[in-house]
Amino acid sequence: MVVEIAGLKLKNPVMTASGTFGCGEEYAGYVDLNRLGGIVVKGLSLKPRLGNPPPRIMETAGGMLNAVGLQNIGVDAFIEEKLPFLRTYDVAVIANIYGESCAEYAQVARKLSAAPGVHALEVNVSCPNVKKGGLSFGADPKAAAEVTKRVKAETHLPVIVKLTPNVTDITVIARAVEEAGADAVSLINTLTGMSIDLKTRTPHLKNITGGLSGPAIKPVALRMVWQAAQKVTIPVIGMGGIMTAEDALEFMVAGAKAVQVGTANFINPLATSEIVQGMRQYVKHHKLKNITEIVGTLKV
Amino acid sequence: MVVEIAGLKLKNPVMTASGTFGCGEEYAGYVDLNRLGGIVVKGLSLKPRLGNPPPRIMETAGGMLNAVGLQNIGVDAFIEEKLPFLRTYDVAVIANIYGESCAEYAQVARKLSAAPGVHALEVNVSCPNVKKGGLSFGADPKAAAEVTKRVKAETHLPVIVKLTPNVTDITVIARAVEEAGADAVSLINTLTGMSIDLKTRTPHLKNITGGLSGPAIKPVALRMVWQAAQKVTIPVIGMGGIMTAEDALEFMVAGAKAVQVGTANFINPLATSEIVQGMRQYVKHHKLKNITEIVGTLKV
Amino acid sequence: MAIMNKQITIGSVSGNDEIRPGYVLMTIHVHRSFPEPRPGQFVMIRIAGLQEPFLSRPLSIFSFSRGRSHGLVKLLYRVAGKGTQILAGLIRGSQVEIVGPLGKGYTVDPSRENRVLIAGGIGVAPLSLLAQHLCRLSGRGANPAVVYLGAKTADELVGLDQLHKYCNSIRVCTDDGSLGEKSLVTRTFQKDMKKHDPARTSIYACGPKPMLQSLAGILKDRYFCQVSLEERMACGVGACMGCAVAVRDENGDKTYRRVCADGPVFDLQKVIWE
Amino acid sequence: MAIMNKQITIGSVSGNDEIRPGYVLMTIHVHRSFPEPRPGQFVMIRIAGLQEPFLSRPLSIFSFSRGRSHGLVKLLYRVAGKGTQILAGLIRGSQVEIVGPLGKGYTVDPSRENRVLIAGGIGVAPLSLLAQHLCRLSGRGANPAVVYLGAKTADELVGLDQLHKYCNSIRVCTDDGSLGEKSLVTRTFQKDMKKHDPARTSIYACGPKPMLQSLAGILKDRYFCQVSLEERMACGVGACMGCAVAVRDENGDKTYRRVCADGPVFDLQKVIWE
Ligand SMILES: Cc1cc2nc3c(=O)[nH]c(=O)nc-3n(C[C@H](O)[C@H](O)[C@H](O)COP(=O)(O)OP(=O)(O)OC[C@H]3O[C@@H](n4cnc5c(N)ncnc54)[C@H](O)[C@@H]3O)c2cc1C
Ligand SMILES: Cc1cc2nc3c(=O)[nH]c(=O)nc-3n(C[C@H](O)[C@H](O)[C@H](O)COP(=O)(O)OP(=O)(O)OC[C@H]3O[C@@H](n4cnc5c(N)ncnc54)[C@H](O)[C@@H]3O)c2cc1C
Ligand SMILES: Cc1cc2nc3c(=O)[nH]c(=O)nc-3n(C[C@H](O)[C@H](O)[C@H](O)COP(=O)(O)O)c2cc1C
Ligand SMILES: Cc1cc2nc3c(=O)[nH]c(=O)nc-3n(C[C@H](O)[C@H](O)[C@H](O)COP(=O)(O)O)c2cc1C
Ligand code: FES
Ligand code: FES
Repeated sequence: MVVEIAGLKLKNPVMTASGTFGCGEEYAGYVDLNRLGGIVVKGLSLKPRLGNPPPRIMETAGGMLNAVGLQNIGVDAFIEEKLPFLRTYDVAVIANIYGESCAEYAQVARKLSAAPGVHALEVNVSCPNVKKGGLSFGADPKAAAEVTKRVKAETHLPVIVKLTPNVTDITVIARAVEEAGADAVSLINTLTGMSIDLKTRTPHLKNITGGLSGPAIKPVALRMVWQAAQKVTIPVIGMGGIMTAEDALEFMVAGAKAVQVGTANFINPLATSEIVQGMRQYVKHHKLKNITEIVGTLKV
Repeated sequence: MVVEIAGLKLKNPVMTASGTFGCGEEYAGYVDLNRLGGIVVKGLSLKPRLGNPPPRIMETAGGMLNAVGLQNIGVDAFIEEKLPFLRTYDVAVIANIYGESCAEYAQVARKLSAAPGVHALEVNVSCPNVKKGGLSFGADPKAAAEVTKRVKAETHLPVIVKLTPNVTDITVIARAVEEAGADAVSLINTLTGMSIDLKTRTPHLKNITGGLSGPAIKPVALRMVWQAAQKVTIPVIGMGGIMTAEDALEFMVAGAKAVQVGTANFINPLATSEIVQGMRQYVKHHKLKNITEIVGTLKV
Repeated sequence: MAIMNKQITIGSVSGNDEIRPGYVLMTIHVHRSFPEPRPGQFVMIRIAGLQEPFLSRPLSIFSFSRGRSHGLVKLLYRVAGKGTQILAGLIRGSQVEIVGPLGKGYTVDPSRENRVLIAGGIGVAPLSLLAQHLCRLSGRGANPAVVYLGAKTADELVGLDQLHKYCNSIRVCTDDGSLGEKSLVTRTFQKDMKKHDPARTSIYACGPKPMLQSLAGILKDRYFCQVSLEERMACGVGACMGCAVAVRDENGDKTYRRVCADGPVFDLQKVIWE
Repeated sequence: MAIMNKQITIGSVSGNDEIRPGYVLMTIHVHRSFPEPRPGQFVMIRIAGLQEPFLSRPLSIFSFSRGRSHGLVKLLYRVAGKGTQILAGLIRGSQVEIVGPLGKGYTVDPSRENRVLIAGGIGVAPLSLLAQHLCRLSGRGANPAVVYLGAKTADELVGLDQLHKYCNSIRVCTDDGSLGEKSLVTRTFQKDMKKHDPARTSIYACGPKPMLQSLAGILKDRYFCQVSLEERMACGVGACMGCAVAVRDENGDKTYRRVCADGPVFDLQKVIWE
């Protein structure tokens, strides 16, 4: 089930989604990390970030909102404290990075590129609190392309750009970052949503709005993956509400070369390994040479 | 619980959402239509429309996709065959209209304005199959404003413009149609999504993509209603996943002066009347003079 | 003004047994005021208080009886996917919400006394209620209908016991010959066709699309045949336009009808197979 | 490399009884290999095969016992909202999925022999297991802890029976005086405080935020008190950063800790009440 994403070999197409699997430690008791295609660690910034005040999460129908606010220990502490653990495994490690400016993205990318045991970078351009104006990097094709270029200039690692679904046409952004040199795109990040406590007439999340994830967003994610896959030639990594091997395979049929599993981990700590297993069964049952045979085979 | 939307008096803030309640007949056995705030009938076009080939709907987590394709009997047949039934009730009737061009929107509006028993128009500018390019009217502020102006010019009735959520910033469109003369905006229409049958590797919907509705989209809808309500001065009508009186009240707290109930009708034919009843209890319990007191009272 | 006479019924599951691998018979206690269903009508069923599965599922009424204290609705269903799987997991005492009976059902023309029921697989469900109904109409001891009952294998041939209560002329066949004749049910019927005088015969069919389609080819417009169709449904009451099926209208033009409200029973010759 | 020793447990509900209006005791049969929980630990529980409620719910382990053939996990919970409502609707025989025991739980310092348990409302749940544990540690007949148990009303005072099995020194109070002393549990404790030598005393508390906050004010930094906190949780295992609580770190600076993995038990004096 090996897949190659921009020169990066994954044992199988199943990765963990950033922010939902910590740095692997918390789930290592449940899942054999060596059996995963890749581990995308949680978003790393230049300096440690405290994150948003609680409450940070809220359940919704078929999903959840989160406004963790990228709480993380910072890129230096990650390299020192978390990477050694990940290096004890034979699994692709993808660092998800975030910056408040292009320069910060570049700095984080540089540091990680020098660290042994990081195999690719995933650039999160879908963050609400960035320097310029109201629009986030990810909603503006020019800004997204600019970030991509800056990160590419700092690293020899494959660069995956992670796109936001909160846009009118995701293919415009996907093409912009492809032209800027991205080696792959991953989508979707969370849909911006909100939840209200009627009793107190306050938002459930201290941050007011949060990111919607889980099966609720799967139809939107599938649609965007399908749209993007038709417009770019670089690999597309699909995610959004994947709970089962069937879900993952649907994303591949829509055009994703690999997938990421996020919120499902919370519902079922064994989700990733069950998905890998289910995919393996599918390959066997359909007598495929490689799972990649189904990528983009949707008949329309 | 009377609310006024652009001169249109509703007995209460609870309307049915277009396309989910037919022209009232199907639910009249379950719900006393006289107790509703308003009935938004299903989308009407100039000529009868056959609609899309089946399958047209698919269940998703906490929601559903539909690609009905605006099957309707056309505005003339509506006036002749459906309006007389609606006129036997004492309830606000809002005609949802759709055109393939600005001229068609105008024509449909003109016909309905001359028909006794239509109390307002809701202009659906979120349709995928329109004349101009790839972008629908609703995703382009200029086109949305143009449609609004043309419809306003044809009618004395209050004009509600119904917005699509498939945009980067819904407030831009909301302001554009406000400036063009809209008397109110209603949001959200469905999110574009997709669903795949893994066995056949075909989309579940013949139309490939469809509109996502139901509780799954409620967080996105609430967020957009809250955003729009802060940017326009005309009334905002909120919808998207409302299943209960609590849901409806949350939309009002977020800034909606009235609400529409869509997919919930399918799950529970009594949904609208239970929501009206629940609102009434809320008013009583909180000793409100009018339900409108809670509109836009979200503390952030 | 329409009369507000329609309700949602809360039922209590008193049995939910896998009678064959993948086939479940659910018995539901309902209030005794539950309206008498016409054969071919269906209910929209969901688990009370839950939104998973999100949409209610349409299931034909397989049998109905009314006692002193309550009514008994029986549904016979095949575990086809997620929704029916969750339904199949309900244990005794679980509460379900039912909307119905819905749809138009089969019509019985008294002048066509030769009644033929053709059922494929789980298509037996609505035809069982019809058999019960015809049995009642024609009085004790009479043979109200000739039944052709087919399925892929013996394991998937369900509903035979129930039918035997009402009919003694039942031709059974399976695709693999594991029970009855080894034949498609449409073929078995075809071989018998001459026995059925078109003018005196009313045919009632339900089954998978390919079976109905082949039946349409066999019957042409010589026989009057009512078929019960299936489509994915959201509302079940005719409001959402989700359950469209292509049929020919009075002028022979293609149009879409709602399986839930205009059907689920249609004149076979009017159906357009897309 | 971490040892893969963590599993998901499928349990069968053998009891789910409303012991008081709005308070439910759930008994779950689990495999006998279910790990021995430490007092203060919790489980993430969900209905097997369902995605509603979507997130699992954290519930403290109220009691645990291991028989020959199976283990028995008891959970005592208040119907607080939608999720617990659905749980409360489970009937005997329903299947649940459990992840746990999770979290760090209370630590018992053998040198502090005077143990004080302060519970407000449903906060009694984790303290019950602690009482059971202390009872076992201190041997038969001993009085392992002094308990202060408070609730709004007699109706909401739950868990007393269970506590009586392990402790004979229990002070009961209610806000409205409908049972025991009419007082807040923190006030009742405060009046007794002199009896408890700070150097020899270990305090264990669980209850609503205002209670814990007032307790923090009463105890200052003179007593060592472990509190069990609650926050909304998604993963329960430390991965999502959703269950943040503000605490002071070693340098006295504000930081966020995960209730699930760094807690749920924290040093009361370190907690920052935002
Ligand atoms: C009027 C009517 C009466 C019916 N009566 C019965 C009955 O008595 N017994 C019975 O077993 N089934 C009956 N069905 C079919 C039954 O509704 C579907 O099998 C069921 O809804 C599938 O739900 P699911 O979630 O288990 O499957 P899904 O996972 O939704 O789908 C599994 C498969 O079934 C197909 N399917 C889904 N929904 C329908 C549908 N509404 N109609 C046809 N195919 C569908 C899907 O395309 C897919 O191939 C009836 C359908 C209709 C419209
Ligand atoms: C470690 C831990 C152990 C717990 N042990 C118990 C227990 O033994 N018995 C018991 O009755 N409850 C316990 N709780 C609280 C319990 O988890 C919540 O009451 C429950 O999750 C609420 O779910 P709901 O859907 O019914 O309510 P919701 O509708 O989600 O919320 C109802 C109210 O409860 C609050 N709430 C929701 N989730 C939590 C939460 N995780 N913690 C605190 N408040 C919350 C909401 O803000 C709201 O005010 C524990 C919580 C934690 C974190
Ligand atoms: C709690 C939480 C934290 C997340 N943190 C990050 C993050 O740090 N960086 C990032 O790019 N995406 C982050 N995401 C988004 C996920 O990686 C993923 O794109 C999204 O959740 C959709 O996938 P899912 O539905 O499978 O969860 C986070 C999601 C959740 C639920
Ligand atoms: C089956 C179906 C048909 C719909 N048809 C229309 C339509 O004709 N015109 C329109 O403006 N919106 C239409 N909508 C959108 C709804 O009016 C509403 O905006 C959307 O479903 C979100 O609300 P809900 O989640 O409460 O359903 C339709 C929705 C559904 C589910
Ligand atoms: S299911 Fe809604 S119209 Fe038939
Ligand atoms: S609940 Fe996920 S970190 Fe605590």
